[in-house]
Amino acid sequence: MKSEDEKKEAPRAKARPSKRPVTKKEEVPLEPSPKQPVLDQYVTLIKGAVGEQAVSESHINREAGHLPTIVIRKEDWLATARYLKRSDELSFDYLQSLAGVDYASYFEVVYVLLSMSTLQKVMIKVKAEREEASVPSVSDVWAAANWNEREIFDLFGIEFTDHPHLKRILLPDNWVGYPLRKDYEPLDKEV
Amino acid sequence: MEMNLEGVTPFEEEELKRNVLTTNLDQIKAWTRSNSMWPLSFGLACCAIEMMSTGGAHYDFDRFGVIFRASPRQADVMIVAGTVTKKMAPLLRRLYDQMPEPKWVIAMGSCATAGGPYVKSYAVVKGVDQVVPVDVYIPGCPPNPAALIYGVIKLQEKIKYEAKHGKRVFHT
Amino acid sequence: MLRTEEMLLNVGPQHPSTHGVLRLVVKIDGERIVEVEPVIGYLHRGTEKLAEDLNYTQIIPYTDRMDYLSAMTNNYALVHAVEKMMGLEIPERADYLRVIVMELNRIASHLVWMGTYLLDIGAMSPFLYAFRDREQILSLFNELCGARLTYNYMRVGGVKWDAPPGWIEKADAFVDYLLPQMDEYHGLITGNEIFVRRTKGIGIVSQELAIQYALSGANLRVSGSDWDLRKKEPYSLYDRFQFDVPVGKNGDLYDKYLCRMQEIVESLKIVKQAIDQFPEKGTIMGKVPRVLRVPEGEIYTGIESPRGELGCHIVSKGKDKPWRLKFRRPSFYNLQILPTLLVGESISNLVAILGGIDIVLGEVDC
Amino acid sequence: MNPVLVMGPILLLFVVLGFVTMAILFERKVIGWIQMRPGPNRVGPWGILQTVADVLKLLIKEDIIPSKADKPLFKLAPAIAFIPAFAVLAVIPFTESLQFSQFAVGILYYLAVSSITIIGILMGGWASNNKYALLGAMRSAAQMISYEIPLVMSVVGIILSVGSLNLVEIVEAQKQVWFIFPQFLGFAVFFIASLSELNRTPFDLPEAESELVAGYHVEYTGFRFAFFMLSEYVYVFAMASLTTVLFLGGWNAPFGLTMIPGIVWFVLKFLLIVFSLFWIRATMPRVRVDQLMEFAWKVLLPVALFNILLTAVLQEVPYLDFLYRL
Repeated sequence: MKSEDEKKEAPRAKARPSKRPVTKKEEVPLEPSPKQPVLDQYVTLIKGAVGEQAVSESHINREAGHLPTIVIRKEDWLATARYLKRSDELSFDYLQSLAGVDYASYFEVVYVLLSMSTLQKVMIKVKAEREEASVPSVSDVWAAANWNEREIFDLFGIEFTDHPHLKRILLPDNWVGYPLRKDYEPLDKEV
Repeated sequence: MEMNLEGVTPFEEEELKRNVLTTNLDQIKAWTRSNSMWPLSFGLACCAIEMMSTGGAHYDFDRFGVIFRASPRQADVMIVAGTVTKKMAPLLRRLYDQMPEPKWVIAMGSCATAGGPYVKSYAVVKGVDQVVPVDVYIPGCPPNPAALIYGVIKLQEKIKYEAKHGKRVFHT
Repeated sequence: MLRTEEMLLNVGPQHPSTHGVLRLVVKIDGERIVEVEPVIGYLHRGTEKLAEDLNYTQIIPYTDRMDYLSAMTNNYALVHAVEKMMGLEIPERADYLRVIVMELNRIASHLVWMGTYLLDIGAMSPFLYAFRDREQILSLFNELCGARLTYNYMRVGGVKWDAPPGWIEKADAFVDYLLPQMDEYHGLITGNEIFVRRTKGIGIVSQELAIQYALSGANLRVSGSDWDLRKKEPYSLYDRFQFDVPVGKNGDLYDKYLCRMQEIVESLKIVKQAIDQFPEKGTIMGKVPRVLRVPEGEIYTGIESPRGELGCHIVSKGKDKPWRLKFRRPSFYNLQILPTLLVGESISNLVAILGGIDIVLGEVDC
Repeated sequence: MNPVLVMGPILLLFVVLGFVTMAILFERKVIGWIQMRPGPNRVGPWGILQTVADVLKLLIKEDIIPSKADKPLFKLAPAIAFIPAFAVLAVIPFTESLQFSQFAVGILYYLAVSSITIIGILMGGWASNNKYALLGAMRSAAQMISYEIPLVMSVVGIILSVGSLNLVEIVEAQKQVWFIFPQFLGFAVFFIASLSELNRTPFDLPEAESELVAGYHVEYTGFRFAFFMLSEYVYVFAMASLTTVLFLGGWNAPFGLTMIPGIVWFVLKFLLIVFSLFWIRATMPRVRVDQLMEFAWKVLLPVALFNILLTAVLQEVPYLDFLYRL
């Protein structure tokens, strides 16, 4: 288990822009974060419940107070979501935040889940490709996700499959284009 | 009420002199209209909160005979307080059309005047005068309640000025 | 049986008691509501798109205009997220000023809620009394940062203006004035028989439903769970003050009213303690580089705004402009539960329940 | 036709119109005073001309009739709402000499004519083809009908003790003791029911600003709206004067101070009732529709019936009968 995380740790460090090689050296003896065992426990539980291939990546987000972050594959995100909510030792029943991010080459939907009983937090990311992006909707798992998914669809154009009422929520219905995309061209440039 | 005095024959001149009373009648009409301005409570954003505190005890709009009416049918002036978005513009136009005729519009705050801080935004109409003819612009983001009262008094003066001189104050 | 048809009523964007431009498409049968579909977005100004090409100091005025009833907590949400990402240290005096100013803003926001809520239920006078007390808070803010509503007061690493001499004493005098004033409000409203009959046992939210819809703030605490971010995830100096979190038992509108009035008293306690521990000297701005280069990474932090948990989700690529800035807006979440609450209610209850959720449309549409 | 018969009503019309302008201003001043703000004081000296400006502005406003509205009904509704409000004043005795008709069935006439206004409001609400107006009209119809009955029942106690429906005799009977003391239950029910007849807070459901935007007169502009407002305040005049006549002893001076003329006493009591109407409007919240109905049928009506029973029983009791057999 340890080596696998080291391998994961390394590629993430390399992804950092190389123009600051100087800082990279002292950063290597990074002491493992206190939440590392918690992250490992989540990863093993999810893999056990849903399937080996569900978790594609997991790391500790140090700036956000050592928040364990897990990237889940799009195909079995719905099953993972149900498991996260219904399993008793995890029981993430409070969807704290749901955000869409456009990384220019791919979309990412970020869920921050909180468990009211164990007061544990986890950040789940689901990647979706750029053209006709689609992510399974979790509005029947957490009712709070309903409007948020509609907002992400409205501003990013990410389709949420079998969402009960997927329609534009903030922009007028006859609006063309998805404003929060990086390549969005407004019709009236500062008219 | 446009009265161009050049093409008036001497006979009509006499006529005009005799009905001096009508001009005072205009002034009486202007006096009534300016002293009982019933705004349509059309609060959109932060300026609406300042409009509410103008109606509050400290600044008290009621001194000027201003009662907030909820229905456009009974309103004389529409105070557009806040950012007018593209989704809201057609509704604003419909409300303006529902108001009975001697009606005025006060664009309160820099958002209503010309888009304000959201001038670069994709969803905002840059200035309410693209939708309805505006009589008084009140700068500020949000304008102080005293500024709103000053704007209403300016509108009152405008109504009286238009009645006294027959010429319309600049109005596209 | 007499064939009755349902009527589609538009509680339109321009309506005295929708607290802004919210449109409810209501299907009613006589006076009973069959189904409600809220239509929002009439105030969507695209703040998140604008934020992507502004640096962090320039975004702060936009956060004021999101939840214009408590602009200080909005400023703090953004500034707190950036400071946590950069691991900055805030000088003591600045942090105390921030807590005092945020709690005063919470009181002002609850006073506005109470005033407009009573106006929806039909009583005209409490609105005027609430705005009279709020004017005093606004004049305090006017003296501190020059604005009544949109303060633009906090900066990354500290605050912009130091408290002018005598300001702390004035804030102290205001706290001593408002505490006994709350009894007058209770005398005016709480005992009123008609108000109690209009609000007790209406719009009940069970704890399970509240968590399911991720409500936050008074809406969640009314149904029994004591989730208050100032206690559960203490930020700034909140772990130094003793205050308790009012929790409601049966989640109806009357409990929401009592909870928010008690929250005003709790905030007064916090301001009192903060003023007593206020450091005399001290800088108000930490060591912050000229150009704020936030290190690459992602963060989500939530703070307790008067309406609930106000979160700020920043994705940064190491430049001084955020790659993506998303606000978790409590009113957006709280409004989501309205259709389920309103089924079977009457029009008068629609107005009362909508007022009870305490939404601000600038925050819902962001 | 002797001139008094003709000039009297016209003079009364001007007195009532004068009262209405002053009442609207008085109400805004009283509510302003309760809410710690000055109220209109900019228009005339101390704001006296404020209502004149309001009414005049409404008269010269554009008169919009919605295209899909039912035009004849739309035009007729304000008239039908206003006429009974003014016709009702014929029967109110202001002093011994100053009265217009010696109706034998004064109270019955008053209550019968005053319920015609409901038809006007219903027509107004229905004709303006607006959902809010329809809701407001339905509510006001239900409210006024269900409060008519306690209103009538509460007055039966007085009729029992006086033995006649004539308002002048009722006032004469209150020489020693006013009816407010022996008939206090009747007074309470009457006052609450009159509040609801006038559509005033806490029963102002038909034109509840916060719920129905402006109730049944949503679509009315200009002088038609002025008519509705006028009829509302003329009713305040009529209801307050009826309460004075029935329960506060019309022009009878309290404790025998008869050197001050009767009309002064009448006006003082009348203003006391008007002030309390405005005072209640500034402080009370609004009742919900079903609570309103329930309150009328389950509380006011039984209390009124009990009051009648009480009056009938106490008339027989030897010591108390001087109170109840006037």
